[in-house]
Amino acid sequence: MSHPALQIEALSVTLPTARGIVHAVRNVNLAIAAGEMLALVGESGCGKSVTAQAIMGLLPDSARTHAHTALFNKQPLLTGKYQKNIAMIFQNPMATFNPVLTIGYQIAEPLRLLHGYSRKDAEHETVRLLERMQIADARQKSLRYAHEFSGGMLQRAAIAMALACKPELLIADEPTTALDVSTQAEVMALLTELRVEKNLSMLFITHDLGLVSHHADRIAVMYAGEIIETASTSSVLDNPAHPYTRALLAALPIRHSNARLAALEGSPPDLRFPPPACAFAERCAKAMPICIQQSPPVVEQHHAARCWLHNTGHTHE
Amino acid sequence: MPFQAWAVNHALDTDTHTVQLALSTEPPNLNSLTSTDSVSFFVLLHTQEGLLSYGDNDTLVGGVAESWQMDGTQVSFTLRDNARWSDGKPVTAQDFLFAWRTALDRATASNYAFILYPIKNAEKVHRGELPPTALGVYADDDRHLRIELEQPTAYFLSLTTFATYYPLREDFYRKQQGRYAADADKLLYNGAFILSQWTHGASLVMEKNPQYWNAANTKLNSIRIPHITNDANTLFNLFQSSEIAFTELSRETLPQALQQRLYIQSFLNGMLNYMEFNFREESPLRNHALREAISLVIDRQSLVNKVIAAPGTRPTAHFFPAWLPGLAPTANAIPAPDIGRAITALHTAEKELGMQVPPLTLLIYDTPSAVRQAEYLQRVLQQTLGIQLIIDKQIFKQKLAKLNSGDFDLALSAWGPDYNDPMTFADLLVSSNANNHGRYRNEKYDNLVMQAATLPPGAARTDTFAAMQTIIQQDIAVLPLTEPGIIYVQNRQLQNVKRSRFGGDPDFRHAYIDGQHVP
Amino acid sequence: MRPVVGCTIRGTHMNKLLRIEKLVKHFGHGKKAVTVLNHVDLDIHAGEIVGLAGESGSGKSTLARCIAGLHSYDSGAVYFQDALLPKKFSAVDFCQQAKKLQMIFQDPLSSLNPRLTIGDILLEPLRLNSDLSAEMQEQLAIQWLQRMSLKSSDLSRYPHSFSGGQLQRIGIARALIRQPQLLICDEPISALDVSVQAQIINLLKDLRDELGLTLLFIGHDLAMMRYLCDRVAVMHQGEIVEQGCTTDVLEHPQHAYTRKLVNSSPIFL
Amino acid sequence: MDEQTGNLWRDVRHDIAHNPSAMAGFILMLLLVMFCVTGKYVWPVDPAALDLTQISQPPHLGLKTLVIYPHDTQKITAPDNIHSLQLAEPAHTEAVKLVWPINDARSFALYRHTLPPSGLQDLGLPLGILSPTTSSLTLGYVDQLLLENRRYFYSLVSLDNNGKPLGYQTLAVDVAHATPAENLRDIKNIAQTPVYELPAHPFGTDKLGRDLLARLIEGGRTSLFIGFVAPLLYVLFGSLYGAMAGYRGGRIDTAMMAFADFVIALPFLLFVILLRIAFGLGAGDSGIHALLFALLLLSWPNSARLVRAQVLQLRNMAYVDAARLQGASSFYIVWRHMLPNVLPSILVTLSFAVPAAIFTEAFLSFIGLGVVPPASSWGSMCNEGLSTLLTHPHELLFPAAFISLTVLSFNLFGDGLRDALDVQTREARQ
Amino acid sequence: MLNYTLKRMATGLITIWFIASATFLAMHMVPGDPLADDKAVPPEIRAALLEYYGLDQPLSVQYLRFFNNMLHGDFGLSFTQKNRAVNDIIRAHFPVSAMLGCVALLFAAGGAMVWGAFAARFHRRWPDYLVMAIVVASISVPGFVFAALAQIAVLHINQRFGTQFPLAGWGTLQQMLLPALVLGLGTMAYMTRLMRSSMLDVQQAQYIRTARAKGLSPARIFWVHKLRNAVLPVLSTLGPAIAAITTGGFVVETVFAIPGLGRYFVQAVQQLDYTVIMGTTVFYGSFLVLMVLVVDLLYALVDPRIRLQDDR
Repeated sequence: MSHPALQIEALSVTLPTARGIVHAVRNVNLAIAAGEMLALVGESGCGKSVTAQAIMGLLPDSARTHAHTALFNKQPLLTGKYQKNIAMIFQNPMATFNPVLTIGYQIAEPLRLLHGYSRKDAEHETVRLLERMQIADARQKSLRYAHEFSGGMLQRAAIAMALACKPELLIADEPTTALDVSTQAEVMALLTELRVEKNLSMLFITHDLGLVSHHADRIAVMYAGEIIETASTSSVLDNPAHPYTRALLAALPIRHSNARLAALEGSPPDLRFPPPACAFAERCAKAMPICIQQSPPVVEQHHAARCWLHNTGHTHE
Repeated sequence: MPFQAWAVNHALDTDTHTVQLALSTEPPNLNSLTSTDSVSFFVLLHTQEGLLSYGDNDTLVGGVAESWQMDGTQVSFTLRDNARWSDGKPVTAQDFLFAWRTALDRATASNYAFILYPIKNAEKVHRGELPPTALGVYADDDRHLRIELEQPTAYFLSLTTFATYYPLREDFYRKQQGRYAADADKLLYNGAFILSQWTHGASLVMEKNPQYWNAANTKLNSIRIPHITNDANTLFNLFQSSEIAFTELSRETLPQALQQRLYIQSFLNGMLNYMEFNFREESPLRNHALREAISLVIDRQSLVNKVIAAPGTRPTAHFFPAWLPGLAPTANAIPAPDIGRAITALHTAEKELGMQVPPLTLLIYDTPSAVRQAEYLQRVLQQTLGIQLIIDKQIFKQKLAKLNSGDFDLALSAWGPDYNDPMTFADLLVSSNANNHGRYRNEKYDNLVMQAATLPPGAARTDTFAAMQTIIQQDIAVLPLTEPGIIYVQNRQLQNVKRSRFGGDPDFRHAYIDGQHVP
Repeated sequence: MRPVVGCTIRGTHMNKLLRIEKLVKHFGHGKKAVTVLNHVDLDIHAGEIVGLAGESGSGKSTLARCIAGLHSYDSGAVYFQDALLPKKFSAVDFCQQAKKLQMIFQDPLSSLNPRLTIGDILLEPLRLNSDLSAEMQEQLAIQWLQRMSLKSSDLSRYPHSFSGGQLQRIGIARALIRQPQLLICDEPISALDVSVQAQIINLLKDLRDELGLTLLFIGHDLAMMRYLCDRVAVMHQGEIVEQGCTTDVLEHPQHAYTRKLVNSSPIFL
Repeated sequence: MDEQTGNLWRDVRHDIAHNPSAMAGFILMLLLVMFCVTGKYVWPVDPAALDLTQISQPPHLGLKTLVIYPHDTQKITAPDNIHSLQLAEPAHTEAVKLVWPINDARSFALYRHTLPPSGLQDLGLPLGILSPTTSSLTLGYVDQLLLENRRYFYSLVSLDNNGKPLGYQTLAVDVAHATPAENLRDIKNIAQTPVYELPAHPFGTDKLGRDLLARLIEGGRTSLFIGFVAPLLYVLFGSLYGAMAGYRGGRIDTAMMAFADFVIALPFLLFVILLRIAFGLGAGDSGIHALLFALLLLSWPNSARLVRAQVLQLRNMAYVDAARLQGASSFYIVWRHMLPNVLPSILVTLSFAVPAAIFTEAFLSFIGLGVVPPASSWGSMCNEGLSTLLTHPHELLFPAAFISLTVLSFNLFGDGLRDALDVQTREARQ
Repeated sequence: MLNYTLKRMATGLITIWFIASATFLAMHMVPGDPLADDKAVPPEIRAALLEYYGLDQPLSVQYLRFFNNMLHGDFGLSFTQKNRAVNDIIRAHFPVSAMLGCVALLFAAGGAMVWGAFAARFHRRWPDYLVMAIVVASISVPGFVFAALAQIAVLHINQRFGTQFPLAGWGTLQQMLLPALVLGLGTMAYMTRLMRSSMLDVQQAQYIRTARAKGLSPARIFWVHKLRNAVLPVLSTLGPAIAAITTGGFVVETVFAIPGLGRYFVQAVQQLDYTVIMGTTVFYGSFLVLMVLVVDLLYALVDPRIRLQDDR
């Protein structure tokens, strides 16, 4: 891997809530190279969105963020300032757009305010972006409001808006979850095209392993606020190192197999009181005594996993 | 919307001789033929003039008429040749004739048409039994007006000061097509002032009328009325803030006025407050003893000093207020309550009625003072006689409707004089008078009133009124309670504001601003 | 439409539990009327799991609600065990239907009244129509709760304190507590996490095996359908464009729409 | 509520108990209701009892008063050999008796001031013009007009034939509080006691010397009656109406809601006034019922609309479908599934409707259409007290404070109730 | 939109008909005699007056006649303000009420926006609690008490500092401020609450996060993205607020001696001035119906999500 564009080491985020302080992100390391797509996979509540928001600086003031290193293209992150070269798209495209402003206006906003476009140029560029997003009749559509768009079209407009920020890193927070299957595919295809075209780095957040299998370069699996496994997509899918990753894969209905799905029993730990050792130990079929005593080390290698089994050289069948 | 730059905080302006006042309501009706209320009378007093007018001490002085003569049923007036309308045309005898005929036209629907009844055939013309031309009024020429009366009427001259007797010019009246007096420009003036501005509900401006025959003696150049409100606190606040030069006080604002060393004056406004009894069939108050019992427990001193507690108000036991001319001077002794006699009377009443006294209804208006009086009476009757008094508080028109239909046992009422003669009160209790809401009926009394109407002023007439007074007291026809007085504050620089018991009040026609006086 | 051929129909008999014939349903009246179901024919055999695939707005939920009696329909007929079901259900019809057919819903939270405890929710079907004693009812509720891997103490808790998977299981328990023959599952897993989806799917499969349940499974995840369903019907714009054995339909889609659907599915491996 | 839903209410209770402001509101509410309901047993003073010796008395806990024994207040006996304006008897609040010699003046004008006069134009309140009638050498005047326990300055102006002032003299008089013996019931036991301590008026008295505390207790019953009964009835009616429209749906819904919209379009205050007089008042009618009826006729549509909108929403909830599939009747669904979900907003509406109704009543008192005596209300007491705001502020302060406290308590409680009934936030808080 | 407007206007007309009929009915239920006067009216005069006002006709004829006149925009002549047409009264005094109401509403809405946003900005900190305390305090004092207190306060300021701030009256801008403040206070308190909670909601919205992600400045986010959305719920209460302010003005109009229509209405009610009561009520009713329509249209302009169709 070349020198990473995004480099985050030991990121921790705590969020105060009415019920106590939640350790939402714990000691997370992330690295994305230029033009690379990293898929951050995990189930709801595992901290993947919080990670993204921390990078973007969108967490509420009450959140405490700490990182050993947080750089993007050598610029420091987590400064509380806006990251000009990072853009983000969100899960629910309907909520992404301000309902009372036109789509075009909102796309043009960063162009005009941050990149110094004149009103006319910004309009022009907006239409161009929308057209690039395969939105027919883009000039007309740019004058419409969010509620007049379909979900898929809106998500494409949201990508256009993100592109209007002229990012080098695009964070996509479950952008396809709310969409129908066929629309999902279209949006994914579009993102991949853009990535190649603009050499965009991409942090793609999802809970759907299947979705990223064709698109992501690498996968990072998150569980209970920690990244428990990082490797290239094929490596993770073909040879998952962490029991949790394997459980996730086993829960998917696999082609040509009528075997029973392997459901994962139990529930993730309460992040107000994160377990001191392996967070997955409680649900892990292969848990060893050491798993509940000591946190497993992570060795940075091509296939890293936060698991005693993996690092001690044990192999799984 | 007009935005005027009022000189808001100048109650008086010594340079322009302007005085600022407030009115309690918008003048509802400035058509002198149909006006009935005091606010309209106030404006009319300043802007119109009748044949005669009241001078100092309620003496009659010439208005439009420069001389007059009354001889039995014949009255004649000579009009001033310099009496003019505000458009410069002279006021003629024709104008009076037209006004009076119009007032007697049923289509005009003048409530006060009856005040013209002393004129020959007036009543018949009003009823439509005779043509308008039959009215006993003759305009011999522009300056001579001759009037024939139905019968000798001692107080006829004082009637001519009344608004219904004001002149009206036919051509102007007709030009307004039924909207006469609806606005400032829909009026013609022959008085000391003209109404130069009338923003409905908001403000009025009266300016000196240069055409007025006595303009030389009108000192004020304008009377401005920038505020119309009946909120006593607001009015007093406006006075304190020097926005107005004259306002009435209430018992609540008096202590502040004293504390601020304001110039306080008092005035007995000539009215009578009394309790009416229902004499209709079935009413327990037909019983004399019951009325007596009630009359004996009411302590007028407490009522005046503690309950009403409006300074200037006096207790009274007389039906005819003492200020009226032609009454024998008597001491107005206020009877102290006599509970013992009252209880005896109550027992008599119960024996005669053959039952316990049922709960009685006291009909009142919804004014705070009336409510307080009613609450006091309720408590007194309950405590002393064990009579339950039910207070029936009604808004203006609903109270009137109930009074007229006899839907009450007792009622608190007030009567104000229309002209300067005891007849204006005496008439009230005549059995045929519609204002006799209780339907009190005493033939002897009716006869006395008929006599007094035609008698010339003198001892005989005085005795007649004394006889009426005795009958009222004996019969307890009504129970006179108080003569309401008013106290008011006036800017110390403002001089010669006259208070008047009839027609318009207060009278600013001869008021002036004493610039020398240190405020 | 392709005839059903070469398909191993799982189930006890070849008898048709539910037969839908030429069902037509419009929304709205007059000019504004929209046809949501256009002459839909569908058979469901006892014991099988039939998948109903399609995009949102294709009419699959409406079809389910028509079968359940929650919607009336304009024309056509629905037979349950050869008995014609009324077009418009009354409360009495629902009572009779309750033991035959039940439904679970997409959003587990909104399908449980937030102001009722789990106990109230589970006991509702029994209280409404059961001659069991109160004690027996509670016993049954606890049994089902345990069957759904929940604790009996959960009976007094409110829906909001449960996770999505737990709520969906409660919904299933409510639907099954009176042992209906047909369970209509209206996208029961689309709102759930992957690992929880597996739990629910396994549960449904187990229940089918244990209770001989027949399932009509509505969804858009073709991979899961392939795994779960014996037969699949694909709906598009109010019509069933293709139906047949799952493998046949998904591996050799005939209709263009089915092909598009299959191609865009991120089928794993 | 029956035992199945008891849990919800238990939780709501728990929530409110742990919400200090809601709890404060609730306790305040209880106190106010207790004040009005049980107040008259704790403070058994007759609210209608007049005491004309204690008019507009500020709050006191026992006032020393001179006891005066039966005598004629009007009578003055004075020696003939006086030289200036002086008191004929010690002055007290029942009467100040003044006498003065008649010198060469034709008449006299008597004034009363609360400040030392500074000149002829500043003598204060004119009490009257008096002329000697008999040949007596002195003239007297009895002032009984609303005397307070304080110092007054009486000024006598001598006038000539033309009414022109010749000069004036001023007498400062300290007026002691006095009560006629016949007003004091237990006076026999303390016969001939010159000084007596009057019972306390902790909130002062009103313009007729009635105990303000007793009046507030009495008036609160009217205000709270209007405040509770009117909203309860119209919210109940509105909810039923709305629930029916929403549940039935279709044309019935359209027609019913169209009618509700008509009623909403009526200008509210104008119609309250119009209806209040349209229903008229019989003798002795306090006017509460006319007001109540007017409020009912005009206020129900808002809650009807609210409930209808919610019922329409709830009708589409999956749990309602689930219940229908179980064969639940319409009644069951409404009772079991809709009511508990609609009730919170009904309750919140109610908690805000209470102060609104109290305000409407107060407002009508302001324009003279309030309750008819002897009934009173906080609103009408406010209106009465308004005029003496600066001189006797207690007459406004206390009723206004009670209205404010009521409004405040319902607002606090209503807010707390809204939070407590909001299931999502409750779960989050727990 | 045009279709919708026309349809709404049609329902509006029916509503006005309903209001007019309800008023007619209520008014003729009122006991009392509109023609009675302090000094008794002789029966012949009374008959003439009855004929003049058409009160001698049966109720159904009066109703039809009233409607016929109303359709021609004529409410007849006042009973108490002799010779003055009800139309003139409305024309002269409604602008006053409307002007006062406008200023009050501006004051209320403007104040609410500032205070609501301010409180939301400092959510659960002392400025928030302070604003909310003021809000609760100002809705718990009856309007007439507040009006009287305000006037006295100004009087004392005038006396102490020699200022000449007007206490009452109508005509200048200065005279309008105090009454408008008093009149708008309750509405402002209510709207402030609403604004605060909607601002809190908006702050949570995804599109605000998007705007931040786009790198917009906080000021721009506030003015362009937050405010417009937060104002929407406040805007939807504008209809009822207009109703409350325009018809609730007579306390203020009485205390501050303002020649507004509200005062005429109360006077008319007490005088049983039938024509003025009818005219004012129908006029106010129509005005409110119109205002609600305008507010709805305005709302649709500001919020593109609202599609103006038959759905109510």
